Amino acid sequence: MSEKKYIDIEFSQLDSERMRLFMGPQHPSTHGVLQLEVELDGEIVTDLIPHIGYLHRCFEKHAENMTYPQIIPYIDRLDYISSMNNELPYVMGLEKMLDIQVSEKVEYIRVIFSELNRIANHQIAIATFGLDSGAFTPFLYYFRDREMILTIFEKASGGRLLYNYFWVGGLAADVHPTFKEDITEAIRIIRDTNAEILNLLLKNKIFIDRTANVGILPADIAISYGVTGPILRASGIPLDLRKAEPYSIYERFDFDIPVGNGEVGTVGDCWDRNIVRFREMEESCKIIEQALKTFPSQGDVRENVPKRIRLPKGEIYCKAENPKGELGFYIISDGKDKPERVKVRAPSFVNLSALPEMSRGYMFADLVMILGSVDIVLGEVDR
Amino acid sequence: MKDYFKNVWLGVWTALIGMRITIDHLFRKNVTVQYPNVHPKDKAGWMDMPSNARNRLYVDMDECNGCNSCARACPVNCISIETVRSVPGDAPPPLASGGKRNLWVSQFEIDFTKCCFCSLCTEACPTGAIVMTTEFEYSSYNRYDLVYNFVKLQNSMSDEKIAEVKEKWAEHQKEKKKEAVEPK
Amino acid sequence: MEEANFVFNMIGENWIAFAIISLLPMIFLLAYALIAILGELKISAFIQERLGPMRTGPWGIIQPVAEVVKLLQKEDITPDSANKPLFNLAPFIMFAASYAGFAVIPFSSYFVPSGINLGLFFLLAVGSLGIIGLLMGGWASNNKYSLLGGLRAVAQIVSYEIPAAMVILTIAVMAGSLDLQEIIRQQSGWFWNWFVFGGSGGWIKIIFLPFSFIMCIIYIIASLAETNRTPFDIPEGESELVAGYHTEYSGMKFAMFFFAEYANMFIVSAIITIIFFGGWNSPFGDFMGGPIWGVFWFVSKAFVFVFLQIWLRWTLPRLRVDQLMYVSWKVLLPFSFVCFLALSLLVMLK
Amino acid sequence: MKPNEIFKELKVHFGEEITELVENPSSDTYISVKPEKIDEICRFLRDNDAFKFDFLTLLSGLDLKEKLGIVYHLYSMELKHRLVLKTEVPKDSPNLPSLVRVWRTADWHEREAFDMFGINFQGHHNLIRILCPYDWEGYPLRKDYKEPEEYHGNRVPY
Repeated sequence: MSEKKYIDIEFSQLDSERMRLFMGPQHPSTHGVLQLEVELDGEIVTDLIPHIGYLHRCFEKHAENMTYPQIIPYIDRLDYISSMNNELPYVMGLEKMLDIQVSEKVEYIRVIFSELNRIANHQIAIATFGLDSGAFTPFLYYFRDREMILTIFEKASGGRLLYNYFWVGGLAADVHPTFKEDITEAIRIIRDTNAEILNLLLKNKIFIDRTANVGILPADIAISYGVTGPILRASGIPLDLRKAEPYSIYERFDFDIPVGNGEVGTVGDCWDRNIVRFREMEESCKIIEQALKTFPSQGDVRENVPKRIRLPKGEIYCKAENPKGELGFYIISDGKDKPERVKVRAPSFVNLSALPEMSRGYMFADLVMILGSVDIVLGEVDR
Repeated sequence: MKDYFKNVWLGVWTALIGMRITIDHLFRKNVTVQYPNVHPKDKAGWMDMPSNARNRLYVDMDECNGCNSCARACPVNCISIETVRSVPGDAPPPLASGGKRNLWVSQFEIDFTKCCFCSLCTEACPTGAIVMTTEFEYSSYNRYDLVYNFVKLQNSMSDEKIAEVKEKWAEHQKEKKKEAVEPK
Repeated sequence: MEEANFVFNMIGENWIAFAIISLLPMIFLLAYALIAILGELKISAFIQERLGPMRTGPWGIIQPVAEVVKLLQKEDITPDSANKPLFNLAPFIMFAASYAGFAVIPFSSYFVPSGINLGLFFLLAVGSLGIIGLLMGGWASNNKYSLLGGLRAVAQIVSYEIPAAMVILTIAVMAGSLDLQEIIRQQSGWFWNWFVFGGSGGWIKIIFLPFSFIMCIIYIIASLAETNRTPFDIPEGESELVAGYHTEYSGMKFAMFFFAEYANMFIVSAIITIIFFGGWNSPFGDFMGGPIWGVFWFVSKAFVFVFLQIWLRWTLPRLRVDQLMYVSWKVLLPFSFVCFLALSLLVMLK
Repeated sequence: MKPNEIFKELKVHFGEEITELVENPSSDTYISVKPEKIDEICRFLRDNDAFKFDFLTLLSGLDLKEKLGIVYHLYSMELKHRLVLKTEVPKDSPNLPSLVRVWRTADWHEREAFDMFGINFQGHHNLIRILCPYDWEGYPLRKDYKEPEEYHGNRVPY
């Protein structure tokens, strides 16, 4: 265990009454309807109890009464800022069970769009994190860029936020003709902005002071909590399902897994989590560029879409590397056109469960930063 | 001691770097689109609304054959269709595209407060009667105004006509029953 | 020395003159607040590549008026369990404290509401009065967020008084006076006579120029903290404390807090202008000099610093409570001590 | 390591506790175990150098009509292999040992399984509802669950 920096003897010797502060569900920096019951000793967080479920929409119960294609719009709404990524493991799992081989073009579009959505997600994550730290301006720069990505998605799928684009066996529609040029332009602007944000926010001394050595999550505890995604990688463990168990066509592309190495503080602190996200955006750009180079423009994206989906009896756990971590669907089929059970392994849910461990002993203002660095979406936590 | 001065220097220097970036942006072109004045559908450019954008649904009642596929495909059950079967010899007019119709569609309601704009209904439709449009400005003060009955809206069947076909079908049923009970 | 007040010169020393004199800063303050609010909205918007308010009037220039009207119309809510007398009193104390500061601000060589010869001292004393309003508002709201905000505000402002006082002390030593008009007069001539460049004097001041420059930066930083602006806005710290000490305030009482914050911004900018940038002096010797131009120079110099505050706010993130204290006690204070010694040496050498 | 090898190894150590290895071409292979000593089995799987299952990916409850099922998806970060463990408890006494002391992530997963299925994880330090309100009645994901008419005066099916 690493040492907690801000519990000093002076503080613990002052015998003061503890204050119970209810933070949320309506609070500017709980990123949604999350309620945190915080026990404060002065400004030090001594205990923390998250109360979740304010956005519980019974996804798993709904899924039991839906046909397989009808579930996809609901899956979009789990983690509503990276919908493309959400759809990917679900359709891949069903394709595996149905033994459908999707065409090359579909795979390429899926990879490109997942990576674009990963960029969009990380942009929001860093932007809102900046907002939590009091820096308003990077937020709007990132949102300006995210609009471009959303426009590309809208041109392809028709939806701006919730796409229903990846279908079992293919895609809902073919990409628009200017697809390649749009993405090339978007990547150029994304890189420009990233260079600016690095200087404006991530390398700012005040920002480093606020985030370095704060909310440290050591690797062993991170594993024990089942944390995945950028948070786990920030703790120094290079686990990325795209490399560890390559799905789709990820093994064709050359990219690195950024890990936290404690450049300005300790491994696994808030700054590391952000820099990992930041560097992942660059890796995603690299993947997209490679994919665009070999992109097969011929082919029908809907040729393998089955008219009616009826799964064989059985069960499957399908997973993919979401921007927030490992998103898994445990689908059990009893041979009907509706699933027997769909259980979601929501990365935000698991990551949030490590929050009390991360934030105990830090200051109240740090709690906001730690929560921001976990990058939760309550739609996914509560399902 | 060295660290101390380095930190102080970094604090000032990175703040200055940030200030240079923001002052640079102060004189750049703004990206805001003045929405009601500049409509996304009119604005030709990078951020305009594509023609395949999924917004309010539209149903062409001249094309709808009342097959209920869209209602079954809908994940949120926002479409409710009522049909009346036609008696022999009194078939509804054929589809605008030429197909035959056997059902009078007496009610075609879409509840846009529920609609999730997933476009599954348009995929399920065999005749292409239900389509997504780019129309998105249809908010209203009363949520019952968002329940669209396309039969009424397009006046494809008047109330009298609905009553008439319903009566005809009921009579037809009665006759059938009679025939079934007392075969000649 | 002439009586530095044109109102007295015009209509003599009677109560009408006093009333006019005490109202003139108020009129200025109202006009300034509207400009500053619009400036904040527009500058933040342009920095973020937005347009800002565009609907009220051409380019949204009457947006601040609309906001004031909106705040006036809003229901004035007092929480049930708040301590009502204190809760209602707090915004008035806050505003009174910042308005009191205007009493000694010399807008021109011929206009200062109250030409006392302890101007600097008065500003320092009155500037600390606002804390009482903050703490009162935070505590009386009976809200945990407000309480935290109020306590943070007190700790912060009390701490930052000290480096600020050190800077002011240095100026007192350099000018040999606490009278603001006198301090400004000593900086007349070209801009290199300003105290930020070591004050008037021979070439020897080149050695001390860095020290006075650092002093100026120290005061700018400390003044940001005293007005609770980013990066020192932890009493409001909206990401953790919702709105800090004024969480429970609404309507006109909130407007008073808001107004007081903007008034404070002007006061600290005015102090920076007076003690470091030559007050109403023209930067170019006699070019555009004189009492009327003096108002122009004074106000435009002060506005540069108001702009600086707004600019910093939309650039930097917020510090944490302990880091804020660190900056005050371990960075600003030692630096100001060193600079104080160095500049005192300069005075001796001169 | 393949599931069948793990199955063999487990059979050696736990004998009767490990019931069967279910292999199905169209779905994932899983090992069926008895619920009584699930914590010991999991601890063994975590600590044994041949398995090193340090990562509980997913814990899900199931409704199997007569019984309730609990499925554990394990993953080894070092050896990069996965394993599915399945166990069943009767519906009227759904008790089994908690895994909180093996993997801390089991905390919230078990609370969710308790919330949705009413599975009682013995030894869990804080087994309360997590997604539903704390005073909700019934276990919503059971197949025989009936929606309540109202909750605190609000009609439930809107």
